[in-house]
Amino acid sequence: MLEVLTFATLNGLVTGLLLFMLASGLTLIFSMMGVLNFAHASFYMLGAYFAYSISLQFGYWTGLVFAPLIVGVLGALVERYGLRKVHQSGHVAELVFTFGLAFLIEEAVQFSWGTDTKNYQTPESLNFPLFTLFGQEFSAYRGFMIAIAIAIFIGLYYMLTRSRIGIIIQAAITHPNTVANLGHNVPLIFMGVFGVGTALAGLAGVIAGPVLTTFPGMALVLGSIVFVIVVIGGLGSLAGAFIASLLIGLLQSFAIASDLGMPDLLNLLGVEFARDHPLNDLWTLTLPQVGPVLPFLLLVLVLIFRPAGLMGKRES
Amino acid sequence: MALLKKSAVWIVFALTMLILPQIFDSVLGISILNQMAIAIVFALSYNMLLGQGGMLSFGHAVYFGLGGFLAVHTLILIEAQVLTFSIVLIPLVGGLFGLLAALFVGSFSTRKAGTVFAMISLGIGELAVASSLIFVSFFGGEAGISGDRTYGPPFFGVEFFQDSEIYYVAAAWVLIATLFMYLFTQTPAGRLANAVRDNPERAAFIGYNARWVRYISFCAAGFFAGVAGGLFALNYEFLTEENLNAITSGRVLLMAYIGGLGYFIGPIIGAVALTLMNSLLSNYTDLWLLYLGLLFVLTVMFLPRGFAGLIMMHEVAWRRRTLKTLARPYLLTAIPASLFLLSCIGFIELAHLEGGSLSYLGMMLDPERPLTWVVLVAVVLASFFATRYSLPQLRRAWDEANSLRDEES
Amino acid sequence: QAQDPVRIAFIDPLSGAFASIGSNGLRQLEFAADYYFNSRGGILGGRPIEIVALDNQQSPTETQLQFRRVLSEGIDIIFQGNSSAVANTLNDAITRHNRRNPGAEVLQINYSAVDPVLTNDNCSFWHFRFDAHAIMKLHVLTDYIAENQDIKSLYIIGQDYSFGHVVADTTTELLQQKRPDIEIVGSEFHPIGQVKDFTPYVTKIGSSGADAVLTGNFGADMVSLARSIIDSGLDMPIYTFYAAYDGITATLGEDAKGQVYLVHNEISNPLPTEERKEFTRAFKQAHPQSDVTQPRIINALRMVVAAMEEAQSTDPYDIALALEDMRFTNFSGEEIWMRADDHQAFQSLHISVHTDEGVEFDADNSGYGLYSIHHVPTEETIIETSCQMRRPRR
Amino acid sequence: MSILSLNNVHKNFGETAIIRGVDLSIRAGEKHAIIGPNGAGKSTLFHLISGRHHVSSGTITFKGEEIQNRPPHEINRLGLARSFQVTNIFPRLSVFENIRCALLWSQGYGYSFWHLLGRQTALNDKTAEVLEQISLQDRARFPAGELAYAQQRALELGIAVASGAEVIMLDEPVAGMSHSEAENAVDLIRRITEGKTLIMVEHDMNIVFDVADRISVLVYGEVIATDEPKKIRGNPRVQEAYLGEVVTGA
Amino acid sequence: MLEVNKLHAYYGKSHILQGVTFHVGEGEIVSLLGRNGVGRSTTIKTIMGEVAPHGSIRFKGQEIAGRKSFEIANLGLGYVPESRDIFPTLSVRQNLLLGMKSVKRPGRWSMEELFDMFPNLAERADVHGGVLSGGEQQMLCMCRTLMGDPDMIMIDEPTEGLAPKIVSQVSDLLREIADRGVAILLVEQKLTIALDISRRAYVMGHGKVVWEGTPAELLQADAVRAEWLEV
Ligand SMILES: Nc1ncnc2c1ncn2[C@@H]1O[C@H](COP(=O)(O)OP(=O)(O)OP(=O)(O)O)[C@@H](O)[C@H]1O
Ligand SMILES: Nc1ncnc2c1ncn2[C@@H]1O[C@H](COP(=O)(O)OP(=O)(O)OP(=O)(O)O)[C@@H](O)[C@H]1O
Ligand SMILES: [Mg+2]
Ligand SMILES: [Mg+2]
Repeated sequence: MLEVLTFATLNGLVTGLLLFMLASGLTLIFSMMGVLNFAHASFYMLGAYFAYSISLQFGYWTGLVFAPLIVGVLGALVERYGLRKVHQSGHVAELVFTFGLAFLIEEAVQFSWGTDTKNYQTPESLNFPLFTLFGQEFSAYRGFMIAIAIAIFIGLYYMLTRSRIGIIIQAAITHPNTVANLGHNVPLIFMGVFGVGTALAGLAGVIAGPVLTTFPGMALVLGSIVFVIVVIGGLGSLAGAFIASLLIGLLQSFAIASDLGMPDLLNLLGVEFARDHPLNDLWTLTLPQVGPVLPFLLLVLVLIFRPAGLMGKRES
Repeated sequence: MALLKKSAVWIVFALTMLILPQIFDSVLGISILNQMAIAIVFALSYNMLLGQGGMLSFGHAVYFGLGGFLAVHTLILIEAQVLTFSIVLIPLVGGLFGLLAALFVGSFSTRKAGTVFAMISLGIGELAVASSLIFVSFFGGEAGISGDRTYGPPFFGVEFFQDSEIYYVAAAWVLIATLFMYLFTQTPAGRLANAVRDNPERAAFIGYNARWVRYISFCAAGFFAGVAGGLFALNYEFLTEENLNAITSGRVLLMAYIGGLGYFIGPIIGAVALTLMNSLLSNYTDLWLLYLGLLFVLTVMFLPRGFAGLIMMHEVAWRRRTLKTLARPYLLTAIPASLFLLSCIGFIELAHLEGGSLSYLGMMLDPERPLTWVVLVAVVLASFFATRYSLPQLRRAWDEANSLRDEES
Repeated sequence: QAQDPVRIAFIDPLSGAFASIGSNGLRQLEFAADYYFNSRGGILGGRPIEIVALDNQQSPTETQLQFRRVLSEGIDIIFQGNSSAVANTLNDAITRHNRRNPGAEVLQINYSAVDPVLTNDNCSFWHFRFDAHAIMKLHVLTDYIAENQDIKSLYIIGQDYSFGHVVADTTTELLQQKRPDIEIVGSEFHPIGQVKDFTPYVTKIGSSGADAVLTGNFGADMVSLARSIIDSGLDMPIYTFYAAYDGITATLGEDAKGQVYLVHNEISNPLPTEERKEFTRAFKQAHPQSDVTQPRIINALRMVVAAMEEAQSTDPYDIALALEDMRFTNFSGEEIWMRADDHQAFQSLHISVHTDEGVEFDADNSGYGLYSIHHVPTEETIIETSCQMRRPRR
Repeated sequence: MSILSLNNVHKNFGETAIIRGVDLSIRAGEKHAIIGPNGAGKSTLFHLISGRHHVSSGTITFKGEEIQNRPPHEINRLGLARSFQVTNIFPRLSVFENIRCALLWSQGYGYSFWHLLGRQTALNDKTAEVLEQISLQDRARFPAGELAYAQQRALELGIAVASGAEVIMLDEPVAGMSHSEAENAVDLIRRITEGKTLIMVEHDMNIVFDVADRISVLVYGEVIATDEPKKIRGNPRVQEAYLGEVVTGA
Repeated sequence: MLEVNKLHAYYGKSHILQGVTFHVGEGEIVSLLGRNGVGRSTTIKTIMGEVAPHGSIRFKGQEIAGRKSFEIANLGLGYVPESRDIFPTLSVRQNLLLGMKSVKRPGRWSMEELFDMFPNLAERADVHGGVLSGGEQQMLCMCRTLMGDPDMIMIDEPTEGLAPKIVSQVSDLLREIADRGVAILLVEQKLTIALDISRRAYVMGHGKVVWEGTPAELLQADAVRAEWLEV
């Protein structure tokens, strides 16, 4: 029992923090610029691919530094030459734009790197078990992931609360002209925020790539879940995103670890159904089976009962 | 007379739908037309949500899919002779179940618009997909369920062995559904949907509960999505998880958006254009998804009001009868612009090529020879600058064509 | 004198997420058509084979559209392999079409979809399968596991869809018969393509004390699962169906050496015949980045052509009749028998291991590849069918 | 007879008390102005009456029914319409549609999706009539969002009065208008509130004293005086709290 | 300080400003008068770069036509818009903070000082700007611009929606601003106030400046007032 609990917690933490790395950039963009960036996970994928290519030549650590930078610059360019133009046509337009962009990036990745799975590996230097628990290893790389995620959280938190950037952007979403009239270079700031946001996504890609495999579908797998996190956490709340990430990580890992399901419930109730019962699929449902969609259930419930999210102050 | 004038556009619409299958009478032609019919109803129903009601949905395929699944189940029941009615009514069955699903989901999702609504629709969409894979006995898992449309009582002697026979059923339904969706925009509920989209708060102070207004639009949209799903079931005789997943939802969003949300005919244009592209482009290149992505991105950037908006931009010039003055400037820009496009495509295709040489526009391009690349790049650059150079004259001509009105009035 | 080509449609994913497998299949089919026939003067007295590639993005709906295109073009042989869902819907559509349009039938050549239904309850006269179906492969795999006395417990994990369930149910059932002492310590399903991180599953596997893992996963789900198991330091054999090629071999690399096993109907290193080696070299030369991943495509093409030659016709009905009960020796020197009752091909099945030792022909140019360690002759792979074939009357 | 009465109404936002026990009774048919310094809570009071905000305590009675904390659309249906201090219209609808939507409920259309608006002659005539009253008839087809500011204010007014509610509440209806426009607006207000009850917040004293039958002065969330204009002008507390010296000149 | 020469501006196809010429000297209060819709707000917006300018605008001797709004603001030109545009989700204090161009360089005005001047705001320093009363928002908007320490400000309709008592406070503030050496371009509907505090006035009509002079002269010029200002 203890073993199950420990592992579930540990795994949940790692998954959660990984999700947070991705969600942090999106929170930044989504909540500050109001842009529903559907391509966020695509930038994450780009991060992994760039890092893969760089690591072939110069090793993992160079990739860790440069891949996010490249992705950030790409993001900034996208903002400068694409989003900025689209911004005038409203949020739906921005959304469709990023939607198309996600599409485009996925195709471009396949175009340039092919559709195969890429052999992107963790660095040698972190290739040892950090500790062994109940006979299973916890790799140093996972420890490294946790450390980076926490560093991102602290760094961003500091940037958002201790500097004026946060309020400038927030004001500029609704009143860009007014903010400009006060002497702030709004376009530059937007470009910067988008660049930083996408760079964070790229960083998440660099770090997650070796663990979660680098392949053209890797963006799709995470695409909507990051939105779920940002919304459950509450728009505009970094702390909310942090908590929601952990919550979802833990939710999933406990669901998988639990082995509970309808059969147990039915046993408890003393009910039994024949295998050919029309609802057999329902009676045999188990938690691990539905684990990955639980976040969406949570999302719907949270939005129904607490539309502003767990820690959010505003609704949209 | 006034009635005739009003219905003229509908008569033309109906006639077009009658004539098209005579022209494109191959199996493929009919298949594309059927696809368009389905897409038109679906995209229009989506526009009821987003364009008219301001509700951004990422899960509209749920109602399409559920309607379709129930329609297939109905076909199965007809085949098993549990039910007996003509299969031309299947889209109605789909519609009713789409409506039922919308009645349920809408009861909690329409409370708010904006991000909250959008995200609930996303969640519901994912949950629907997950359940469709879990409840295999109803949804058939990833292989879906299939039925057979030929077991219903013949409809005036037609047994629907061929897609071309289904086409006329589909066309009739498109006409009916489009008409009703259009009329809906002319009712109080339809207009209030616009009002609530613009300013839900103020709607409350003229006596309307924004939530109810949204709910009505939402249910109507669900109904017509279900009709489209029913049409799909009739045409393909099967449904899979794919038909209610996020990709289908995303596609309908793109159709409506690219067509132009602000216009009733926008989604129709979008549906036709996208269907065509989907079925034709994929035959010429493996990279068609890349081009599609590019097209979306460029459309959003340069045609914020969609294709319909582009057409409507010419309304003034049309009424002013200055449209023809634009022909020459358009041509002057179009030539370098299309050259630019073509050479870019050539460049991309050549880069993608693995082995051999590329036969492109009647030329053989050999990627091994540096000269090929040099020439290609030169053409790309030259045509790009030529296009840019030609833009000011187009803009001037454009202003002129449109500003004549001022002087006159 | 150019003669009318014999046109064969190939419907599989050529764009989108699954494109690599589809395009690779296409490459092999086209190469085989040239290598065996077109470069040797064509078939049926000089007619070349033309492969018409149609992209379905592995979507059932797109497949329907492409099917209609096939009809429009007047093609009547369709090669298709990826995704049982697609194969099933295509099978339905073709059966319906052929019933409604006698005289204009279409033939489905299934080279890879392994859902047992296709040659059992849903079998069709117009469908031929050239790969062993899931249950056949599992018979072999469970025999192999049963022989290994070190294995006392097994963990089954799979994608939550029909194939995954077939694997779990059949394995449990067969092992129950063959080695009742092997405990199935876990049988897990996860949503297809949705799992971000397999570690939670792997910890569960670790905690269960399993001696081995069996999975039907493919694609990214396969790689991620295997990598997670390896990264967690679990040193147990992993029995699979699809853990090779298309980047998977390269990604598994050194870490998975000797740990990942695969059941398939084509023998790997060492390649048994010169013909096969020749073919592989020629293919590699033409497509340095690709591998001969699915010899069954080549078998299927050659058998279809043999049937055409035998019937001296390209009519699907004639081809189908000629294919029934055909016995054909492929380039690996193995005999393939197409059973008439259910149109299921039988040939010897093999178990191979991921390694770099003795691997003359590697995968993904990685130095690693498959080495066949266990062979099951054709006779032992034959199992019963529930197919009640409805044969059209002519 | 009082048609609307507030009884010891309180409203707090968090810790801060904004409305601190307001008693007010509006007589049917009177023109009642509410004046007071900025931030006194006039708009908040409007929000409370019209249902935009919930009250913290106290009761609001409209035509014998308690309406506090009911949703705004229900209150509106009882016959109480309002305008907003910050222009609040349907920007993408045409001017005509703006007014027509405002008429729908009172004309009994409800949420109907079976009436075709084009055929509702009576409704359309009535809409045209209202448009004429607010002098926007030649802008009927314009999207409301593209109107000039003053025209938008007129439309704002039009939406409020269109339904023919018995009680009309206007929050600074002439703010931002020039002298002449303001005069027109006042004429308009007089005309359309003929025989109805009007409650109005306004800073322009000329207009207030011109239009109002009675005036309430709200200071710091409390009504410090309710009386006829003459007496209010003379009330020293009002002078001190609100009017200052500027008005004496006017 | 500010020289505007033959300024034209368009909204789409309508020609709103048709050659506006005027200037504002150092530390001066100058009023821009005219009927509704003649384009006074547009003039200011065009100077600020919100509407594309055609013509010459010189500020502190530099040509600023065609520059970006934020650059113009950073040159020391402040703008208080008619629409106020308080940032609704930010607190009053944050709104003011946003007005500052740099946190480090102290300007003529400090937050404390402004709070002293407008105790209403001080009291509400930590509530969201969006919930402020109309009048409070007007004050906040003006203070926000002052926080940026401009050398000249352009104020559009500062007394709109203000209670009479506050109106007089505002005109006091305007004088105070001018006393600290900040030039003011004032657009004001209430003629009494405008003429009371400004040194010079321009009257606009039909997108042009049609009259200029001192307040005293304007009071004399009945014809001008009748034709361009009153109805
Ligand atoms: N939601 C809220 N939260 C906190 N304070 C609020 C809220 N709404 C209003 N207030 C405060 O309540 C006070 C009264 O505001 P209100 O808008 O009613 O004033 P007013 O009398 O209409 O003033 P004005 O004449 O300037 O429009 C103001 O100080 C305002 O800041
Ligand atoms: N965004 C816009 N689009 C089109 N026309 C506009 C726009 N803004 C203002 N106008 C028009 O430009 C003209 C001048 O407007 P402006 O706001 O400058 O006038 P103003 O003198 O400041 O008057 P007001 O007292 O109404 O503020 C008006 O006729 C107005 O209708
Ligand atoms: Mg107010
Ligand atoms: Mg103005």
